[in-house]
Amino acid sequence: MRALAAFADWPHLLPALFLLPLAGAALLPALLRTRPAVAWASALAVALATTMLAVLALVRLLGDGDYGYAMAGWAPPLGIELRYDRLSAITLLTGALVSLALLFARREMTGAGRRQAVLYCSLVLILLGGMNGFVITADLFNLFVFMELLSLPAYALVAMSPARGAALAALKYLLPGAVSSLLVLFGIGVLHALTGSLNMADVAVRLTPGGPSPATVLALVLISVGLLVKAALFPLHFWLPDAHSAAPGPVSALLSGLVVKMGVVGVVRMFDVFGPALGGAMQAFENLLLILGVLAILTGALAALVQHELKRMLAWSTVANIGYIFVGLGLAGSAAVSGGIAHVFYHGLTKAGLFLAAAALVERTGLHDIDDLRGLGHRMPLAATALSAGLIAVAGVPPTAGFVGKWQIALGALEAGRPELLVVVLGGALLALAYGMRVINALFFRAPVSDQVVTASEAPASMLVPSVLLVALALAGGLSGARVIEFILPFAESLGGR
Amino acid sequence: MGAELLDARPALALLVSATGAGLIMLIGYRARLRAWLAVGAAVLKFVIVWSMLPGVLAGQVYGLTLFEVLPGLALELRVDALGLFFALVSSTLWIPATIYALAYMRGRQGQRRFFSFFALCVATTVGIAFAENLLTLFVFYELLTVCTYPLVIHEGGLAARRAGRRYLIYTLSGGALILTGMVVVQHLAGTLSLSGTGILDSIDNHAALLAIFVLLVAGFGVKAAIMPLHSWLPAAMVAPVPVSALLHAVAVVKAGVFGLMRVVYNVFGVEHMRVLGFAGYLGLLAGFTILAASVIALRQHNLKRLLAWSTISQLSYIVLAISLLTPAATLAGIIHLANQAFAKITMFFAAGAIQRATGKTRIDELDGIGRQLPAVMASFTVAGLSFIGVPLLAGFITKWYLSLGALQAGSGGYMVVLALSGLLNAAYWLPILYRAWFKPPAGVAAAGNTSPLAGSAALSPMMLVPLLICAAYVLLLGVGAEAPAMPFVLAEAAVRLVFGLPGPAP
Amino acid sequence: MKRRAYKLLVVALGLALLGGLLWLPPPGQPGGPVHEHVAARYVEGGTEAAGAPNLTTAVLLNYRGLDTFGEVTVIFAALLAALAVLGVGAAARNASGTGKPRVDARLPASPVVNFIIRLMAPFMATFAAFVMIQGDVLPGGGFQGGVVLGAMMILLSVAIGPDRVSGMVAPAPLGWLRAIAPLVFLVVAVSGLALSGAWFGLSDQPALGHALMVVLELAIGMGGAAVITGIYLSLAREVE
Amino acid sequence: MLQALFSHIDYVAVTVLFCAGLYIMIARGNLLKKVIGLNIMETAVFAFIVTTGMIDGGDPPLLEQGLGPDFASPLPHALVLTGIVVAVSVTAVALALIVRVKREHGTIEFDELGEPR
Repeated sequence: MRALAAFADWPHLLPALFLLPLAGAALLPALLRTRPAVAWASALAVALATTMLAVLALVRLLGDGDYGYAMAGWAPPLGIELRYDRLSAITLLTGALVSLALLFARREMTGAGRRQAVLYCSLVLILLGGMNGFVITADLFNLFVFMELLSLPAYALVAMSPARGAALAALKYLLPGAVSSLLVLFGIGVLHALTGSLNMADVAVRLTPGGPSPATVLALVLISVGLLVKAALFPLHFWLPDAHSAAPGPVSALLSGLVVKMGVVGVVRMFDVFGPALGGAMQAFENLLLILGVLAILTGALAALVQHELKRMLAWSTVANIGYIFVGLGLAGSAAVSGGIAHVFYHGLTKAGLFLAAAALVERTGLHDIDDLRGLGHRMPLAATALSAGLIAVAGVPPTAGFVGKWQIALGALEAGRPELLVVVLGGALLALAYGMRVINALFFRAPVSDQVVTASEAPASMLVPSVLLVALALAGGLSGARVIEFILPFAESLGGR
Repeated sequence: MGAELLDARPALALLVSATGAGLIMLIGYRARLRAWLAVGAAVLKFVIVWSMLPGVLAGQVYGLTLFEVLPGLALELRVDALGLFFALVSSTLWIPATIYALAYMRGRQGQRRFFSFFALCVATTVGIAFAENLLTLFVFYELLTVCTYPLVIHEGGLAARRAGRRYLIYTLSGGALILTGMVVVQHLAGTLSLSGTGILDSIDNHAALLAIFVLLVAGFGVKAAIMPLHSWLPAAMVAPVPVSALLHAVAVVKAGVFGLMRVVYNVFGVEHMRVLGFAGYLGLLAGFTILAASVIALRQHNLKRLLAWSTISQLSYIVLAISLLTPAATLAGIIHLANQAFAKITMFFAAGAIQRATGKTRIDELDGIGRQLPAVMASFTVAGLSFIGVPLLAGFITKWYLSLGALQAGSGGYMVVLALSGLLNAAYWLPILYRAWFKPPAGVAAAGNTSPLAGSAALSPMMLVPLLICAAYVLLLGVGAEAPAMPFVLAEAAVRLVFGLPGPAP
Repeated sequence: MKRRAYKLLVVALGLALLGGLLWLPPPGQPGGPVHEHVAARYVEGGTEAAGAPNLTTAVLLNYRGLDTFGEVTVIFAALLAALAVLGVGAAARNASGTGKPRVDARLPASPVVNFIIRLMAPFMATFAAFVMIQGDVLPGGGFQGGVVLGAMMILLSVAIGPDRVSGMVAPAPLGWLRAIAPLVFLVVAVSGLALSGAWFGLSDQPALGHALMVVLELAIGMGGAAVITGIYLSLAREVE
Repeated sequence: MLQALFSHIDYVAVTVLFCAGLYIMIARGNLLKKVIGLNIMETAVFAFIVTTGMIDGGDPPLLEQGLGPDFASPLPHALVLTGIVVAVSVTAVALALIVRVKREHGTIEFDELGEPR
């Protein structure tokens, strides 16, 4: 551990979190254009190395608290500043999930998708670099650049599945995405006009004397609407079901597990920027997030209940879980906020495992419909068990991963004196259990109806290892809930200059 | 009260049957291996649980923290008198149940899955018994639902699936209610621990306390089959007999009632309950359920459905005992956990044996069954009489202390309810016994085998022996209640714990 | 009917937007926060600190080098995305052989158009070079030059056909050419560690810093041109 | 009110342009027109960012010719340059997707696309 800590003290560690994947992405098409297998292997190596860097960054945080880095040596507000705080620990999740998604895609990369392998790996690495950069930057415009850097490959990766509707789903994802990025840029422009600076902390300080002036409120509205489209919070979630179900297996795991969470991280950053200046108006914003979160839970859970396709059901489940996160953030108590942020980590883990397991089933049999997948549990026991365990984890049955966040949010609701929210938070969990059991019932306790199921064979190791590993982490994740919540609490308490 | 001793045995008891279940699922392909694994796990668990009896009787408490799930909330095991009693009952009953199931399921399909979930169920039951806080109890409570679901729909087919769906809807909704109640308790009391006698004493917010009570009682009431939350139980009769035996006597319904005990005794605490006065309504509901279930039982034709309705009424005896909040009633409630378990499992084994030997499942077909299956019917009779409350049998002990408790609580009216229920019990058990013993078997000439033992010869000893053991236990519980090694002594220790009485039982 | 609802919605949003914007300091006035705060300090250090007389280029390459690196990677990602998205269909289509023969997307270029394009091409190339190199003194810069060069290539592909234009550079070096902008930026970023002790740090001595800037400008220009042309060609070849 | 409107005339123009782009994006069914609408909106935002940095009669931020007291702030220009590149990239991917939608669905009218599967 000491050696690790020594290496973690290398002052220039932070930018490497996004420079390494982006360098990998730039080199892959140049070096390995004709050798897809090597390209896949090196992309996986880069992703794993980035995860290791994330571990080192976390070790340094545990050592001496939040720390920053001035790019090009220019101190803020002149230059761009990076800041690694407790929320940035999500870089651990991004590195790990991207590596597992790449591992999952091995068969595709060396099989039918060989021609696209190099492009696929580069785009996935750019996605990873963009996400890592987005999470650790403390500069508003840099946040916009990294947001584009992670959104662009996401649009393309959705369209990389040969399925007929994939391109249209990607376009339905791109157009609202582009408008939302534009709104964020517009908001940043307004903030720049008001304060002359782009560094988040500096902007927050210079905004405060102005108080809740209409211009500041306009900036908040523009930026938050943009970020909420990226986070797919109800009613700005309409693009998600198509995009997440049409995308290839590993990509939908990354989209639901991580990319959607970037919008959440963005909104959390905005709490610190606008918190001190808006004060009272911020309360109204939090209430709005709360109400939208509640509506998201209900629409997501109910829609998931009636879906016929497995991946579309999981996509709607993401809409519901994003609702949980924003209910946590909206309640603004330290318990609720820590629950919301813990749910960002835990849901990312669980939903990625779920989508990978679902992809293993769907891609092996070519069937999308839950009723067609009946009886598959006996033919593909490991993948089906991973999917079932994941469904139980996402529903939040204690002590699985989903439970930690929901419990803290429920407690937060009581602390905020809003017991009626309990019905929504725990009712949503019950609904999640309902649509989960529907799939488990179909997989294990119903006779097969389609012949692809009868002839199906267990998924290859490269698909099984990531899904089983993630679902196991999700089930066990709940057991480490205390440490994760204690890790997040200081960040939750200091949010929004409370 | 002995110091809290850190001991691995509670977790070991849990692990034994969990690993047993795992092994059966992985390598339990051959029947012989499966049998050895199942019975081995059962006996091993029995030994571990019983090894803790002397310690607990001496006031020792065994505890073990597994995982810190949330700040201030951990998956924790703690063996106290009440917990050990429930674990004792289920682990003792699990051995005959396993042996009986091995014989009953011979030749049926899906045995590997059946026996692994069968073992898992009792592992979770012991988990519920040893839970130190409401969260651990809830975790195992939900796991129990997930494990029993495949058993309930084991037969496959539409009826099984519909019963399974209804079972899930009821139990999972119950679970959601409990979870809600738990959050409110954590919010108000700051802890969910069940080690003390009441963690809500310092709370005076009446509305919240009522909400907690209603939520937790309704949540646990689903599995305790209190009306109107009972209708999943008769529907679950579609499951194979060993599962019904497991469901009714050992695991599921007992988990519900045990949960109620934990709520009333450890979450609220007896004094606080008396002050709040909610328990009275629970008593009324229990009384109503006792009578209504018995009346419905009168009109049942299928033997297993009759047993189901009888269970619903018997469970409410325990709920009534809980609601009276007096030492004698509590003792009656705890001891009835065992009495009802042994009597009901005997009856289920008998019903299974009759169905297996003669294919009969309806009551009006049981003419002269006594002569055909004398041993089976003898034990059925013992159990029946015990339910009616004939002295020297287990049922009588419960009724005795329950009436004593009712008097102590000053609500003598329940004496009437008990008497009425005794009559009703007689009304639906005696005709069966009369029909079995005193009526000539229908078409005996056609059957041709008039020798008394012919019928029971068709039954393998592996079904008969557990049947007789349980019937003997019903007798033993009735006669030798005061004997040292009997569960009665443990029940008294539990009562002393609940009421904080230092001396021997009342 | 739907159109009218949209009109109302857009007008309402516009008024709300304007309502907020009016509270901003009036544009064009010297005293605003935009001018006093950060902008003023760019000038303090003079050319030494900025490394380039053209302050915009100084901001782009020196003060906020990371943004420009991000931007260059985004346009590179766009090229990869276009190839990936179109590649998926093409692979299937070529493999199945059902695709119609590759129709040359060139407009039926009349001789007049061809002549004008051929005439302008060298001038456009020279102007692009000028903009790239003079980027740090006069208004201009790497990317602007790159775009002009890209435009020239696109016009050329109209005149002489996309296949001949894409044939100009062999596939192997093309991979490097397209990625030259992010790669050179990374090299400068790493060298920044050695020269000035921070990622993307252009060195403390003005001369070396200035040289690095020119290298960056050229790399961005060439890379930008290659990427723009690449995107156009991938689209042009696909349209039946 | 009118005086404020007049002094912020640049922002009024930006808002009008932005709303025009937004309307085209929402109302028009043709995917290409939607992308064009998107580009108009982007232009409006870039115009806005640049005007915030301008000073009437100020010098361009070039140190070579010596700088007067009032000069345009270089920061917005740098931001807009990056913004334009980002806008180009998104438009490129959008066009590539439209080509593929045309190939797979035969049409790029949003209403006729209906359910893709």
